[in-house]
Amino acid sequence: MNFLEKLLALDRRIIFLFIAIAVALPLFFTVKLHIEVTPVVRNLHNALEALPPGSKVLVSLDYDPGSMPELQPMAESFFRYCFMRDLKIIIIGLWPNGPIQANSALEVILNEPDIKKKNPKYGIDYVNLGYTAGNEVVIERMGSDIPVTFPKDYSGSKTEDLPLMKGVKNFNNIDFVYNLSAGYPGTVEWVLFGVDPYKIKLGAGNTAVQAPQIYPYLNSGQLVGLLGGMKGGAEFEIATGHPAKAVKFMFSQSVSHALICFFILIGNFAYFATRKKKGA
Amino acid sequence: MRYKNLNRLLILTFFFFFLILPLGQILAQEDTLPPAPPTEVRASDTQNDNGHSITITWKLSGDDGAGKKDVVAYEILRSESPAGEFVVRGMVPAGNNTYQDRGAKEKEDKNYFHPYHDFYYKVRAKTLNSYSESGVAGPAQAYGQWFHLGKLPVFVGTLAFTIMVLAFISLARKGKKFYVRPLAGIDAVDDAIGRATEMGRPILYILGLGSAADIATIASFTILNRIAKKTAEHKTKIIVPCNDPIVMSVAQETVKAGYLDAGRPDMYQEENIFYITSMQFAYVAAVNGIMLREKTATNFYLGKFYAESLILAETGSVAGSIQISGTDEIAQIPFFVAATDYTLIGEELYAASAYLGREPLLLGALKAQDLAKAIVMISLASGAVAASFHLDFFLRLFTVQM
Amino acid sequence: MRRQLPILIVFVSGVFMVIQYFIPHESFEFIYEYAMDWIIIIGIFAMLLGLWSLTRASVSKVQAKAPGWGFSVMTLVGLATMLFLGFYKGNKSIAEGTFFMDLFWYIYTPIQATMFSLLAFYIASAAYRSFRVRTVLATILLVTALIIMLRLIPLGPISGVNQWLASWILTVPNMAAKRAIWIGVGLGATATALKIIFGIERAYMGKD
Amino acid sequence: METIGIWIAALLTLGIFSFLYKDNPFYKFCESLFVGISAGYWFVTTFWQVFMPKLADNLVAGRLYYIIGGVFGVLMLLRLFPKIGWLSRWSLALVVGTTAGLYFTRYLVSNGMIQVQNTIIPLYVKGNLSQTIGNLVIVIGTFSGLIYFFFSKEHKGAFGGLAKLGIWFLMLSFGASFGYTVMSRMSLLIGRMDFLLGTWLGLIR
Repeated sequence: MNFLEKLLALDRRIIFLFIAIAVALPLFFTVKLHIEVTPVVRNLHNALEALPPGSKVLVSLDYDPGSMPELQPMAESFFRYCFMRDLKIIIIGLWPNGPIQANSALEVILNEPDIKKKNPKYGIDYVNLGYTAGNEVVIERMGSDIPVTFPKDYSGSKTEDLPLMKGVKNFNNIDFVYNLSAGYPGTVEWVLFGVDPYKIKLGAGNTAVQAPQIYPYLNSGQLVGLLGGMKGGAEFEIATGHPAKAVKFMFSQSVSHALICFFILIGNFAYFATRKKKGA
Repeated sequence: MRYKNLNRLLILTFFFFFLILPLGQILAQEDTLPPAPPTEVRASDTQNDNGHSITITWKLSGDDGAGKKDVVAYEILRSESPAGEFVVRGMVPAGNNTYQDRGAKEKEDKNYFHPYHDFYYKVRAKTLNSYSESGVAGPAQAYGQWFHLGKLPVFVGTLAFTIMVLAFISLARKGKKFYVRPLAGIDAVDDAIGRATEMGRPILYILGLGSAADIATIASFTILNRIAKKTAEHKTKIIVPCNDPIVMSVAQETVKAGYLDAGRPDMYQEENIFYITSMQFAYVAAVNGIMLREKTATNFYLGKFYAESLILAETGSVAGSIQISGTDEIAQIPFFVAATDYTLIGEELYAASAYLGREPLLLGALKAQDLAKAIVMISLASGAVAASFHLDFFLRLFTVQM
Repeated sequence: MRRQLPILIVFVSGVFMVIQYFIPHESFEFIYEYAMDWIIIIGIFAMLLGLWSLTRASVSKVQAKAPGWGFSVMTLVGLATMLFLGFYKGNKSIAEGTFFMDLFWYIYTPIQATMFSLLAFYIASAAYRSFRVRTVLATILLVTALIIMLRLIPLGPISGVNQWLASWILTVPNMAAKRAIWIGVGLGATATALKIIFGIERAYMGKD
Repeated sequence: METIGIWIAALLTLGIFSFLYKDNPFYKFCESLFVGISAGYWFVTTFWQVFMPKLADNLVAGRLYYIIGGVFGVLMLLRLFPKIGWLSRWSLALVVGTTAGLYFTRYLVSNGMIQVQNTIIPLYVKGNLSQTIGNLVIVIGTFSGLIYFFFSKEHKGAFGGLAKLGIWFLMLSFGASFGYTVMSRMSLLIGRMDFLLGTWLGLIR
């Protein structure tokens, strides 16, 4: 068996090894990768920039640990942005794990030096109202009464007693809704049961697999903007001027994508070369 | 010096109280003036609903969308008598002229909406710091409908399709022979079973992650039944690890029936059709192990598949198995196409049961599908042409209002 | 009784579900909601069948000292531990911070995430193995996959064109093909559902 | 607890990765533990989160209709006794019949009518060349794709040509989905690598 034939029947473990290296090695470097901010992300950022400080932003985290690599950086960058802009954060989850994901993102963000200087306070600058069962029905009920839908916050205090929740009755008192979604219930439900009946302003971050199904809502204007997968997350970090995890991870993405393309090309090269030989 | 300053202060105070303040108030009064009220308020039962909602419509206030007295929102108020106390039921942003006053259908719910009961409504146009109210509309009653008119196209479609299926099936019963074109994945099934027999190795059949009620899983049961019959004839072992207890129960029945059809009920071994766990990746981890340890010669993946499709297909290819796959889960078809030997794409999975059994009744239903497809294609093509000339007849045929 | 009654139940419940779709009235809504809950309840009872099957298979492997029986012991230990921890303190057993949840976070979640991440390796090896310009179809598959993947790699001046092409492929021809599959699946699934309701497709019922 | 937890998680992660080299006892250990834990977790959570609220709570509240569900559930369990096992078919029939009826309209509407509705688009958009081309491609692609799924006629002649065009469209779509999914799969691996190299070993931050 000559080299080309070996290449053609390459042991997949060699490919596995290269993939592992291509993903792991870039994590050690910080490279200024050129990432262009696409219009859908730009639109989301612009809509957020238009909110005056003190605006109340509802964040619904609808995912579980399975989608953490894609959505956790989006949660972190969004919280960072809100704290820097003095936007008030109200966290909920339509998935049982959502509020837990929020807490671990907050833990990271609240320890960043810039945010520490701002010193955001629980109950005044941000609240976590926890999870309520009921999927899209929860959204519907929030349209009429948020404190009734979420009577207690994550740690068990009464929602009405939280200073931030003073005067927050329903969606009319919410200036923006941001949804991180990995499936059902998620962005589709927020559009159908939140945007359509209550005219809320909605921006979303989705897993890459999920994102194409959400695009129609962007074109129709029901959705302000969308972060699609890790790349969307990275674009948002660039747009807000604070490159973080997603941008860093994008280097791994680029290298591993390039590696796969390279493998496909040499595979085809070997295929052609051996075929020619056989023909001769 | 001090007096001078005092003087200035007095003059300023004078100006403030007697000039600026009144002027400000005059200017501000523009804002506190009430806007023009909404007119032509109507309340009536919401159509096509369960009977716990009333729809209110109105003509927008003259100050909606322009001027200093700009309306920001409309509040909808309800009362049980025209002169009684009106309670706010909801609010919509300016520019909207309808509202559905909805409530729960459960009597014990505190938001219960009483059907067959007179209600009166008012609409209030609100500016930032003032409002004006419309006249009273009503009485209106909420009641449920017995047919959803918006779903009429679906109803017609349901009837038409059911008639087509039944008609073709009765033609098949009468003995009419139907032609169906060959399908590569189906032709491969026999070879794949034969290969396992030659090698003396088992066949692995995966029904996917669907529940026993998923249509794709049910289609897969029928295929499993045919394949089980063939394996019984060939005396080849078939392993069916399941991810749902009900699916496991049904799979046991199905395989048993296949062995019965082949006349070999004695060879049926229930312990080869077993349950592992319902959690996606734990199930996959175990199936991976089975493939490598049992050295299965042929793997079938037919049913509902999610992200695990590629893990299964690649592990199977490491083990050197022949693999035949099929799913209606659109996102997973590409991975099956890339990593398995034959793939039944979408509808082909449903057709497969008819192909394998060659049962006339099932083939009849397949013909009905084709007829429906032809109708869809014709409507699609003519609809697109018509739409180019701004005619929406065909579009309306397919438009469903929820 | 053994064969006819189940077929009748399928027919009645199937026809009811089709009809209720067209009837908004609350009386049908109530029955619909009950029926959906019954289905869920049946599923929960069936879980015991699953646990029984898993336990029986593992125990018989251990008893027979079949190859790898030690691993079946691990399965049984894992199962028993979770069942014990999940019930011994009543409904507080699965609150955040319990040992039950610790096992979920430190054993279940990492294994799950790692199994899922194997896809990164497999997607690469599948691409290498099957994306060859053998046939026209394989070539189309390969070229589009390459175009889409290249959008994540900075290519200088080509990047702009490639971005545009990638998004055009995703939104236009890709959409067209998906619609064809969707419509086909729709017809196939509705026809199968009809065959089930009318008792023509009944392999799933088994035989006596 | 957290440190021990992270170590256990890291070792299990490596155990699963070892399968990529070949099947081995370390993987088998992780696999069998995973199966046991997951089956237990699933049973316990379903019991507390679904069974109690759906059946027990409703019965306690006096909603006796739920007894019917319970009875069908018990019938399902009779499978364990071969002599009366056939009674479980009643429950099965209820499950299959109900969902078949449910899926019938669901597939007809969302897979059939809505998709057709979305595809009935003008073939010519005045003054907008790119949309005209786009619409044309969508209609032709959907149409020829459906030809491919036609079972009654052999793919020959002009019909075969259209079917071939249809399968080209399908392949293009598969290639696109494949390429598109690479990013999210890589994200998953990045997540695990970040855990191993960062959270566990502390090599990157």
